[in-house]
Amino acid sequence: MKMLINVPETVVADALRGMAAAHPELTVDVENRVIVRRDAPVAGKVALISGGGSGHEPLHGGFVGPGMLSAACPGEVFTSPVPDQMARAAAAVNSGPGVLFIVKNYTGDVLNFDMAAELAEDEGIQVAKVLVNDDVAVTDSLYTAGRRGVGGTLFVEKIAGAAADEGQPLERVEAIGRQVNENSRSFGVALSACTTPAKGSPTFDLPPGELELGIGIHGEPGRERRAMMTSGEIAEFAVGAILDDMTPRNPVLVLVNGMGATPLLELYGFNAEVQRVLTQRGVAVARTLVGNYVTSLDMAGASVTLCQVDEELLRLWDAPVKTPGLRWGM
Amino acid sequence: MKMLINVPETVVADALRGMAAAHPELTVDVENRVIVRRDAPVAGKVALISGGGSGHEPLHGGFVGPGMLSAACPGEVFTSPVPDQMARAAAAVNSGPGVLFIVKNYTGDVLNFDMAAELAEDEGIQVAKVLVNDDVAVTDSLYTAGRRGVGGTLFVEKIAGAAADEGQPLERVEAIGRQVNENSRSFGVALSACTTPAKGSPTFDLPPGELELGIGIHGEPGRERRAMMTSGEIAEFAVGAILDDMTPRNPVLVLVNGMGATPLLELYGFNAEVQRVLTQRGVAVARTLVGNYVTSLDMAGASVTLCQVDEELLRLWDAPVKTPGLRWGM
Amino acid sequence: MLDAEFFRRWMTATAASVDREAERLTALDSPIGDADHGSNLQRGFKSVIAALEKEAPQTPGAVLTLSGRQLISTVGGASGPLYGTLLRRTGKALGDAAEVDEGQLAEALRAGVDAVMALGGAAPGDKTMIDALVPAVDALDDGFPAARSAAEQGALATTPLQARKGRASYLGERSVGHQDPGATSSALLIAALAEAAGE
Amino acid sequence: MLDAEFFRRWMTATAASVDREAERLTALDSPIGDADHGSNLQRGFKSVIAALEKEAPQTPGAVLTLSGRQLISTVGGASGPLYGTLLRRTGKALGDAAEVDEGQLAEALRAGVDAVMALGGAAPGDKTMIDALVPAVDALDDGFPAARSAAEQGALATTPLQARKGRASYLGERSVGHQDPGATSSALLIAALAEAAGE
Ligand SMILES: Nc1ncnc2c1ncn2[C@@H]1O[C@H](COP(=O)(O)OP(=O)(O)O)[C@@H](O)[C@H]1O
Ligand SMILES: Nc1ncnc2c1ncn2[C@@H]1O[C@H](COP(=O)(O)OP(=O)(O)O)[C@@H](O)[C@H]1O
Ligand SMILES: [Mg+2]
Ligand SMILES: [Mg+2]
Ligand SMILES: [Mg+2]
Ligand SMILES: [Mg+2]
Repeated sequence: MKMLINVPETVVADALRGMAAAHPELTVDVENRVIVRRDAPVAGKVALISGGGSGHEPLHGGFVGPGMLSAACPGEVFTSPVPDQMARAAAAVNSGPGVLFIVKNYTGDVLNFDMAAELAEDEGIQVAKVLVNDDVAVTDSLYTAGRRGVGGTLFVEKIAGAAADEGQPLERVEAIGRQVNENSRSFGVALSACTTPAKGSPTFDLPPGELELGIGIHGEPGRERRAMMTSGEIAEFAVGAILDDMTPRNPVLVLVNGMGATPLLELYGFNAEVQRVLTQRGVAVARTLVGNYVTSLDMAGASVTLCQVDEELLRLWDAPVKTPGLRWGM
Repeated sequence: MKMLINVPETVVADALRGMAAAHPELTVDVENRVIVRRDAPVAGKVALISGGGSGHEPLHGGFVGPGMLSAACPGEVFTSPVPDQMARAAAAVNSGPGVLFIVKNYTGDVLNFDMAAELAEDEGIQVAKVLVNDDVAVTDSLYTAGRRGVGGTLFVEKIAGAAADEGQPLERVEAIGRQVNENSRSFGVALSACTTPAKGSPTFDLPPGELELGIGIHGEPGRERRAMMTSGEIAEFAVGAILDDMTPRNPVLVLVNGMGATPLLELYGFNAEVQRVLTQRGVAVARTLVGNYVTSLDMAGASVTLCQVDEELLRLWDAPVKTPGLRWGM
Repeated sequence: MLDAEFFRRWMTATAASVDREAERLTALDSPIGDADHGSNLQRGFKSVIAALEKEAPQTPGAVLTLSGRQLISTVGGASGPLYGTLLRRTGKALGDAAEVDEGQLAEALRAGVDAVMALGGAAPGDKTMIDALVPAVDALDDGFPAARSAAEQGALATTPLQARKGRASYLGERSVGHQDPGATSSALLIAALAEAAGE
Repeated sequence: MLDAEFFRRWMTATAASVDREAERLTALDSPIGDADHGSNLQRGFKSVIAALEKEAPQTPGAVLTLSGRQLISTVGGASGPLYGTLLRRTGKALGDAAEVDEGQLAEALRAGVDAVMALGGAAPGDKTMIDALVPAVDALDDGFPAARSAAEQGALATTPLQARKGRASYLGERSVGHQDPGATSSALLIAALAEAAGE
């Protein structure tokens, strides 16, 4: 597989240099792999830190800025960052009221963020954590590492970020983040595997005419392989899987998310089908976001995330945000 | 090739339905294929209309909104829209001071927009036109249809849109649009072909280990095929081709644009190399935009566009814009 | 003499052969274009047939002007305005006579082809539909079958040319060695004329 | 007796075999993981070697705690904290003695493996590195070569298992039939121990 890179070893550092050049409103520490909003620490406000393997852009670095994350820590491609990164980020953004770690539920992310929390607490920084585990494709049982964190991460980062921006205290921002996670469910499909720079070939073989149902965001295969389906059938399957797991009483935020290589034209068409199914199932839609937000390198495919919102969560969703990847109201 | 679609015939209509659902701030006429900002016509202001084949999203529909386009007319995939669409759009957005057509230089686009201008003028609407032809990969001679319009379109739409938003008259908005086009140059490369829904297989064969230099945005092959190059070498080639054709005296806006399937991680890394080459060549950079803006379905690759800006153009670039695809300052 | 029914048969035969050859036209448009020519014309002629059924125009001129307007309103791309103009101008040149003879058709078609050259700026040898249309019109004096072979020859003869108009011109020398999709569909249009005449 | 030099050789031998086997480890991590295990460990052990050269720790315990800290700070993923904890806890258990015997090493390694199980929550049979490490520690009383074969057997025996921890668990039954990458790298680590002992 061809890639627009120099050598696999420098992919993350190169991207950070390019990000620094494009976004003077961010401080990008290329050496230590920490992206911080330029005006950090912001006095009196809880700071949000997230991170994870690279390859999911704009998540997380593209969500750093007023109204969302204070800092992001990118690991190697699909590899959780190391504790030193989050500890350094915490020192850079903490202004006193503490920091909230937003952690996608993967063994590596959990272990590294937990170690970072210990390091930060040693420095006297108050740390709280929200674990995101919204992927209904994974059975949450004793026999798995639990549900993965995928598209719901965007909702948690945006809504908790708005709460922090309002000056709410750490326990409250944490509680809101947890509530958003509990209210969120995702399901993803792949029409192609992706190719990591280190491996240089697709992470799995998917024959023409088949698709993977229930994929994550790390190029791992899904739960099931089936004969290719139409956009409408996929929408029924994905929304169906989510609604089997959650019965929204409130309106939902809808994220129709591209995995990276599926054109926006197709994503919008897929959204039409998702909305049709939601209407048929009697689910009211408050807001819809369509685009490539939580990606898996050059994987073709899409995921659907629904997040039930009451009035407060909707107000926080609508609140101003100013990041490279998500921007409105300012 | 697998696609996230129902049937090829309804791809554009499906996408428009999905766009309507996601963007209540737009009026989407699915039947007649016209996307209009909800508050049109805006009293006293020149209205901007663009359009072209679908498959380049977010261009043009994603650039409809305050500070940019008043309306967009999407054709079938890679097929210029029909005159009826632009005539209908003109009637919907004209508030008196006239409309500006922003037309990418392709035979089909030019012919259809020209016919639309006749129809609109028959209805008493004043029409001016800016032709975008920024692609330095095409020799502009008697022996070609002239240079293609590619990435520079975004600069023309944004900057002319800001001038219209300020209430400048039609001749002035047109002149600014032309100036932006004259100041813009682009060069694109493909690492893979794209697949149109109608054809269902890649538009050209590109063996592993080779890339196409000087591609457009319709899945057409480039001017030249070469052995695969590094991101740094590609940046040197692309920026070199642009600077062979233009010697910027003023700082430039830089657009590092993905063709659709190249991950943001790679685009940012490519941007780092583009910035390096610009620095080496003594070109000052005013602003940089990195992302998938003027795409070619699921093609892997990227293009570079430079646009020289004086103080007025830079002020207009920085002016507020509120569209699905580009948003700042409001 | 050729009546409205003849021209309707011409359009129907064109629509049918465009349907049959759509994949091939799109495939030809792939190496030197953007892979849409077949589906463009399929969409256009489908709507021509629907409009002819609905509006039932009663003269040769009316059949062709309606067909041309329909192509302009539904095809898009380069070929929509060009083929639309071809039929519309040919139709206008036929006036409102209830029947026309072959000489009048040849003259009207020449006016149509001239209008396409004026609109698109292409001359013979530029590797476009003109390379099939001009020889066809020239041969029409010798009857429909002669026009059909001339158009087919013209289309085949585009292969070694370097394109100077349309998308294929972006490729420069790389456009050499491929048959032009528009010239190929023009040959289908002329062949349908012979078919409508039962020849 | 095993001195600091022995432990340095262990780390050097591990780094070399991880380098040699990196592609294979990444390939194993592809069908049931995210295709990074080889490059993760390569990066980690490269930095371990650099740190050992730079800081030149003088006791077995110091060699391993430094190596563990280094893995934690450079690997990331699941394997970084887990292997980092393994070496760090083993090193801590060795205290600051200048030399240790094989029995002390076996005991310390067991403490390290216990810490990995506590941190990651995996038990034998969950299809993780634990499936190579636990049998290796159990066999260490019979010497390094016995530990090496036990680790290799353990790694091979992960193939028919269904994963219950880590990324592979997301696949449910589809994780069956693939050898676990972490168990495979653990077998390399134990083989390097035998190599350092010249056995
Ligand atoms: N300027 C022109 N004059 C005459 N014919 C042209 C011109 N430009 C393009 N064509 C014809 O149009 C054909 C392409 O049509 P089509 O694929 O439907 O449109 P597009 O090129 O916009 O995708 C070409 O093969 C050529 O024959
Ligand atoms: N909870 C756990 N306990 C022990 N080992 C684990 C656990 N989770 C994962 N592993 C091991 O880690 C290996 C994967 O390491 P690596 O690929 O480097 O990290 P990641 O899974 O984060 O990409 C697995 O093959 C498995 O042996
Ligand atoms: Mg990983
Ligand atoms: Mg076209
Ligand atoms: Mg075409
Ligand atoms: Mg892995």
